Amino acid sequence: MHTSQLIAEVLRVLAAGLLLISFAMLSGRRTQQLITLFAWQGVMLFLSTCLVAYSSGLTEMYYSAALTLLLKVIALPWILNRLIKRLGAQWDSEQLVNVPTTMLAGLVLVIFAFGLAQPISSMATTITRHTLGIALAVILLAFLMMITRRKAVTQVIGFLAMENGLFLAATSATYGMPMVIELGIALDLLVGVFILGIFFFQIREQFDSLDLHNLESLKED
Amino acid sequence: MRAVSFIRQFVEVALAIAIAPLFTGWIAQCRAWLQNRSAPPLLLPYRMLRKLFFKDVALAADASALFRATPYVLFGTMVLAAAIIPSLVTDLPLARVADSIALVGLFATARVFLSLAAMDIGTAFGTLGARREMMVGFLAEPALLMVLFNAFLLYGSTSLPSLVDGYRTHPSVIDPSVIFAAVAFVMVALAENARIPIDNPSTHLELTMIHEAMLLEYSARHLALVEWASSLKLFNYACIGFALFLPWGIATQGADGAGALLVAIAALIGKLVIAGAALALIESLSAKLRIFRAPEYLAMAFLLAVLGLLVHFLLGA
Amino acid sequence: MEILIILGLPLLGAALLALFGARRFAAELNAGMSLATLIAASLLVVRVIRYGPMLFGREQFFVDPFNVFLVALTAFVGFTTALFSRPYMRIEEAHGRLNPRRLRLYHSMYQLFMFAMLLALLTNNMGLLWVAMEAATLSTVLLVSLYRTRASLEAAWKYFILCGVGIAQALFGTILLYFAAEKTLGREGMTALLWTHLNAVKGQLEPRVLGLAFVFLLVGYGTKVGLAPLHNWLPDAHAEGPTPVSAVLSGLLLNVALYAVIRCKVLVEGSIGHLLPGRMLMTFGLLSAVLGAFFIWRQRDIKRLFGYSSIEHMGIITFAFGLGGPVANFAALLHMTVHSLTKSAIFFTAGHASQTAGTQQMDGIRGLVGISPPIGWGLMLGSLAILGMPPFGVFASEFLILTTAMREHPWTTPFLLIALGVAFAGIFSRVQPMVFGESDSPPLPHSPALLPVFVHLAMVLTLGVYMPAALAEWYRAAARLIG
Amino acid sequence: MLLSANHWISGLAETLAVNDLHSVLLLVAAWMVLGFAGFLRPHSIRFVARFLFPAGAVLCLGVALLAGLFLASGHAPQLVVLPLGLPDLPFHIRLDVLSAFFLLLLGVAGAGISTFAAGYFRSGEGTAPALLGLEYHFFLASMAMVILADDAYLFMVAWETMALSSYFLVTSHHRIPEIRRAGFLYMIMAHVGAVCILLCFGVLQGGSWQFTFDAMRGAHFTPFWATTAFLLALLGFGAKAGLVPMHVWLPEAHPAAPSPVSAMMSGLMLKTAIYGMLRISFDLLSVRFWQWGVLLLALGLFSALFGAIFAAVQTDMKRLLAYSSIENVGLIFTGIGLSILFETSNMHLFAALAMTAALVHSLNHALFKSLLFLTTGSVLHATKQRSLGKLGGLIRRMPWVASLALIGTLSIAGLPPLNGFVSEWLLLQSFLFTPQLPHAFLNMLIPLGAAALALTVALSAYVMVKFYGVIFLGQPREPSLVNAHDANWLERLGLIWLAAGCVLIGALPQLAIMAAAPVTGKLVGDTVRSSSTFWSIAPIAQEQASYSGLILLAGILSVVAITFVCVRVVAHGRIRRTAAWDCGYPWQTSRMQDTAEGFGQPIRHMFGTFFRMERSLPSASDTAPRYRVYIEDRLWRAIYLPIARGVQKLADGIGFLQGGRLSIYLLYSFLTLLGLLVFVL
Repeated sequence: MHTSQLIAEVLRVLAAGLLLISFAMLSGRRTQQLITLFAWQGVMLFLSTCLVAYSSGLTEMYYSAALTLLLKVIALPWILNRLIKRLGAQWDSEQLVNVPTTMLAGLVLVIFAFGLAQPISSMATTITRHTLGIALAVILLAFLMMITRRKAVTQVIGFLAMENGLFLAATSATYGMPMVIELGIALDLLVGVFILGIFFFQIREQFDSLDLHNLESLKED
Repeated sequence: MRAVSFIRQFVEVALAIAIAPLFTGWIAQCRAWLQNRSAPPLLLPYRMLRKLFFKDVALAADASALFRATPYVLFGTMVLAAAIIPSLVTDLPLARVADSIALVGLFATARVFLSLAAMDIGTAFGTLGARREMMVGFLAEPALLMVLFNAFLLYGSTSLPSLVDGYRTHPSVIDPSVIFAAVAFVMVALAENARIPIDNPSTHLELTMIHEAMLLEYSARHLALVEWASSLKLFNYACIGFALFLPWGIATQGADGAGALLVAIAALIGKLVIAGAALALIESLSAKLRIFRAPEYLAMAFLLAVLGLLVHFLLGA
Repeated sequence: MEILIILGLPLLGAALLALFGARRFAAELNAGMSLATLIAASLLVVRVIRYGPMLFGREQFFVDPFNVFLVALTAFVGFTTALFSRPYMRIEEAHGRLNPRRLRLYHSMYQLFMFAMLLALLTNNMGLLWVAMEAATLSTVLLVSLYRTRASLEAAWKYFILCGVGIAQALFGTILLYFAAEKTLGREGMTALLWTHLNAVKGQLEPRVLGLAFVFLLVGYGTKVGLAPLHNWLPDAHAEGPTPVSAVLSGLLLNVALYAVIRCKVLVEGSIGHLLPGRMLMTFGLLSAVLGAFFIWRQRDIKRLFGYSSIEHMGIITFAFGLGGPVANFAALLHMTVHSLTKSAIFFTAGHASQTAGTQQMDGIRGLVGISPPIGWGLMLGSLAILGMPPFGVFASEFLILTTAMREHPWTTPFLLIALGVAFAGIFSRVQPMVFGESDSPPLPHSPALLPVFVHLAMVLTLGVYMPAALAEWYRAAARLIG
Repeated sequence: MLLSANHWISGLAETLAVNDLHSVLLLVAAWMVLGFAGFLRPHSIRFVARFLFPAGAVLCLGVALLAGLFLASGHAPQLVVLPLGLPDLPFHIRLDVLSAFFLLLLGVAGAGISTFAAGYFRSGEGTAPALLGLEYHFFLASMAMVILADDAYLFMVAWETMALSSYFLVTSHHRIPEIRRAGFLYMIMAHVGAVCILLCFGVLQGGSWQFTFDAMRGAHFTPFWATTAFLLALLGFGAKAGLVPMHVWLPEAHPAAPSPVSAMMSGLMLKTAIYGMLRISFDLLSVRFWQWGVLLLALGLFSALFGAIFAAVQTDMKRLLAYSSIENVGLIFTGIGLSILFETSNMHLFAALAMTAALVHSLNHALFKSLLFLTTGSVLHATKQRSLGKLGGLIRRMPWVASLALIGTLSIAGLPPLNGFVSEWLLLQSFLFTPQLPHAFLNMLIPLGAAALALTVALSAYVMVKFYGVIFLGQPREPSLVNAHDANWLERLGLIWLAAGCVLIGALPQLAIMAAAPVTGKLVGDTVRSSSTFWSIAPIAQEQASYSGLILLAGILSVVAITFVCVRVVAHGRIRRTAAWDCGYPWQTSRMQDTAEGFGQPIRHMFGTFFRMERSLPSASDTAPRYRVYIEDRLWRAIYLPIARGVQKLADGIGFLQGGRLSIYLLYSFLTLLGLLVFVL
């Protein structure tokens, strides 16, 4: 009733914030800044998950909220920060392919995502249904970001942002996946980041830079 | 098949063998007259053969068996051909053995053997002649086949006796295609028998000759047989021409008795006399072609024959 | 019970090898664990033959005709590859391209990879399937970059990013699936993600959502299948990783990914009808086959060459599944089997060939029959088999696929004809000079033990002229299952 | 008399042939066993060649005997189903008259070839003896299985096994790059052709899993699909038979192989393609259209002329024979085309005549082409020379081979009274009846066809005179030729067997016609009347056309004998051996003889449009003047190079798709995703 409507409003605001942050990442220049934005996305996710848990009264949602807090707000940003400090990569900015066009593309994507999600979310029973479109938009934006970035680290951040979008979808559309799956996903994510860490160092020692244009030797010529 | 028909068969073959050189002699005489030279005696070819038969053979050192066998094969094929062609009678037992296509095949066999023999010694002129002979052959043979095909379309058979019978029984209409066929046939006959304008039987200018070039290494009885065979060949062609285009006088099926045979012989001789004169005339009037022009000449003959076929379809039944 | 053993053994192996992977006996241990897994798998197979399909562990795991033969195949190829890798990796170590630490990593990751794939095959839970696929990716990433050369790092990086992104799409698809399913199945006990349950109610699932889900799942798992144009990681990873890894990637991972796609296809078809998913698969298949063939034409590196040939064949299989119907599905399953057997065998011989020649560049490999007849003939026969020359089994499946295509979608046959012809020309023109002709290097004193190669080829040959009734029965049942 | 003989044979067949098919299968299996037996002593040429190959020859004889008896006995088709193959599609094997005829062909020619091969293979040549034996006998067995197969799968398996084994045989001297190239070209064409045949079966199948030929016979097709199937079959089998323009591999592969293998490929393997064509267009397809006949006729005649012309300008003896194979295949296809024409306009007797011509010519070609290829093998071993420019005069060094080659030469040149003439005679006869076709337009055209046929036949005589004359006659063009040795006894035996076949069919063509009669009866529903007398044939009617090889032969021989005797009686036999006269020209050398190029000159002159020619003429100031001419097939540049270039271009073109940039790859995935989403939206 009243409270639920309020919660729905807040959730929508949070989702909008998430989307906003994705745009910010899309236009963000410095790695450090991107990591911070990623952490903020985590925060948004954490809050929205809590709200969903409260409104739906599902206890396991609290767990996944906690998981989010641990993983996406604290652990991953911390790891990434340590990484880029160790690699001395925190300040290297990169030239995006022409920010305005990227933004325009992002805008189109958002509209597309909403159009796609509209019929589906209309049939959802949860109070959070309208966020599905936003989740899809976040995913696509993250994808776009990965395409436009040239640094290994930033690509990884885009990858993680995509995970965020997925998580939002999971919570918003369907009050979260079963716990086992959540855990599995989280584990995979963690391992993935560790492997990435290993990679960064290997790449670093081989190419002494994280620029991806070093990684363009394997091709059909 | 009765004994009498075998007798006639024998008579025909014997006659062919006998008068073939005479025909050659006659042509030579006509040519001499037309070119107002003093003519050689009519029986010169016989004397020639006799002389050759009693000479010693001078055989190239490494001539192979093929070389020595060839004259006999030539003579054999030509005699057999003479046995198949209805020059006097159509009721020939041997005519069932080979129809006109097989006849063309027989001529081809003779040609191939002669060419191989010419290549056997490995002299420059021999191989040259062999090549030219085969070249003339592979253009003349299809033309001849087309002529026969034409005749088949008219009378529905490839065996010459039935052709003659068919012609005699049919009301003798002149199908327009026959004219084309006849011209083509004459051209082929000239080419195949080494006459002007393709070849000159009486030349020995090596670079231009075809037939003679192949015989260079032959001597004595071998040469005699080859010469005899070639005059038989000429005779055979003449008889094919008669059977196809002017079969009057030939004793047909059922027309038995010595009378018909005598008539046939008389008719044959008459036709030969005329044909010989005509041939001599043609040879005297036309000049020999360069060897490179020969394909065009033969292609012309070939086209005429095919044209005859088409004409038959366009105008004829 | 078998399930626990089958899944436990590789896990145990991974743990043990993580400890002892650097010892002398590590390779034997690796092979031993694989053998044990194979035995367990065959026990399971026997049991399935006897009692038919079954569910385990609170329905989280299940065995049906579709996955049981893939389990057997995976265990078998895993074992033979372990056998092959024993001498091969020794030689690599002797050549100084690897050190014991890397070997430890290799061995434990190998077992982990086997575990992930068996899990993906055996689980009944679409979410778990996703987790397993991701795990398979993560475990192979480090294997691809085992040599730590620039090229191998680059390949591994691309592999990781592309497949990671892809798999993320797959996750979104899974979520959508769950989203659609929970309305009919409810949230209790995770039944909403169990394939068997979904399969039971697929008729009632929301078509729109499933259509959307299928797109994401197809793009996600399709990336791992190597469907063009999502295939770009595949040739690099195959060329730069160690040969045993290339063998299992081509022989097993692609199959498992395709298996995931097909599982999803079954559900989606049930909800939105045959047309849409079938057409999508056919289009992807044709595109991959043709593109793969033309890429084959331009290769110089032997392992890259056969990597592209894997793309081509995966395309053909996908196309066949897209055709649908008993014959085409049968052919596709058969093709999956023979392709993984043949392709792994080829990679074994290719590995030895490039080891003896000291290069992976095909211009550097000449006259193998002269150098070592087993390698030469192995490569020649393997290539002929993969090119669809009878009496090898690949021909059997291509025969069925082509004839069915001609009957049902004649317009596709020109593309198939082009793909097969170009691929044939491309591969054969490369293999012939490698096998035949003069070689400047002297004959090997003793040729390497190529038992796995010839065992594989013998099996493929047998499948071409005679198929055991039980196997045929599985194929048929699986084909029915897929519809 | 003939009929009584026929009765006697059929009676024998009744008693002997309980079930021919089982025995045939046993023999085929025995071939495979022989193939593997070689590995008992892998490196002993004496064991493999001198023991296994003759055994294989005996098996060939057995196959021929059984097939012949089956044809004579007029049994109903026999069927066997082996528990092999695909689960729902076990191997179906069927022996009917068509298969029997081609088995007969296979056995008869195969026996000769295997006997020759036993003497031919030397140690230390090409692949190891055991491997050679394996490939050789599998080649034989697979050809037999192609002929016996009764379902699409077994057919394709046997077909490709045939291609594979022959490929390995062709490349047995794989260290020579040209041979590898030839093998590659052969393999490509074979594979593409096979895929076409496969697709043809895909059209023909009676339903899902209905791949047995019986199911196909039952199925019905719209004209469009029937024509599609026919065209696919034509592509596939034409590629194997070397029909222009799918012929390019043939003149490369046949010469590259060891001579017995060339003989098998030209003599036998091409015939399996003919068999396939007949099987599909007359047996499996229930409907035919006259346009097919016209197509086959046109292609066949063109191939025949093309082959003859190219054979005439070759300077390599085996390439020459390969092109002549193209010519003969063209003639056979001409016969099939005519037969379809007649059959579709309900003139079954003439259809039977045309098909008889095609079948008999297949048999003849198997005999004389194998014979000639084998003789080239002996020449090759004796002289190590394949180029006509380096041979000559061998009739004095190798009389056996020369005299047997002469028989082959005369037969292939289509000269009476040998067998080549018979089939060409039949073909011409069937051409003679085309005017009775109901299509006025065709009536105009087909005489041109007949003309082309006549030209081809005559041209083949030219070719063969060149072949025989340059190799065996004249003076040796290389000093090394003087110590050329004749074939050994096994080789002679094989050659004699084949030559005897040529003479026999030439003298008694009705034997071959009798063998073909049941086939035509089954395929076009009528049979050629073999005439009342046993010594002559009159396929349509006595007064229309008749031919008797026997009497012709006897006649020629007797007249020759009589003449000889007369000449000896009348004259004398004195002979004086001297130097060749040659118009008294003194210094003759062997270089003055006409060369192979010289023989090609008139053809190059007349048919210049067919070739791409590159000539290097000596200039007046050349110290070592030399005349070179290089002939190339226009079709190669017109069709095949463009295809190859196109594929290359495309392959180069798509390279950019994989430029190595990860972002681009991601973009691909992204766009794919969006595209599909739009698609489902």
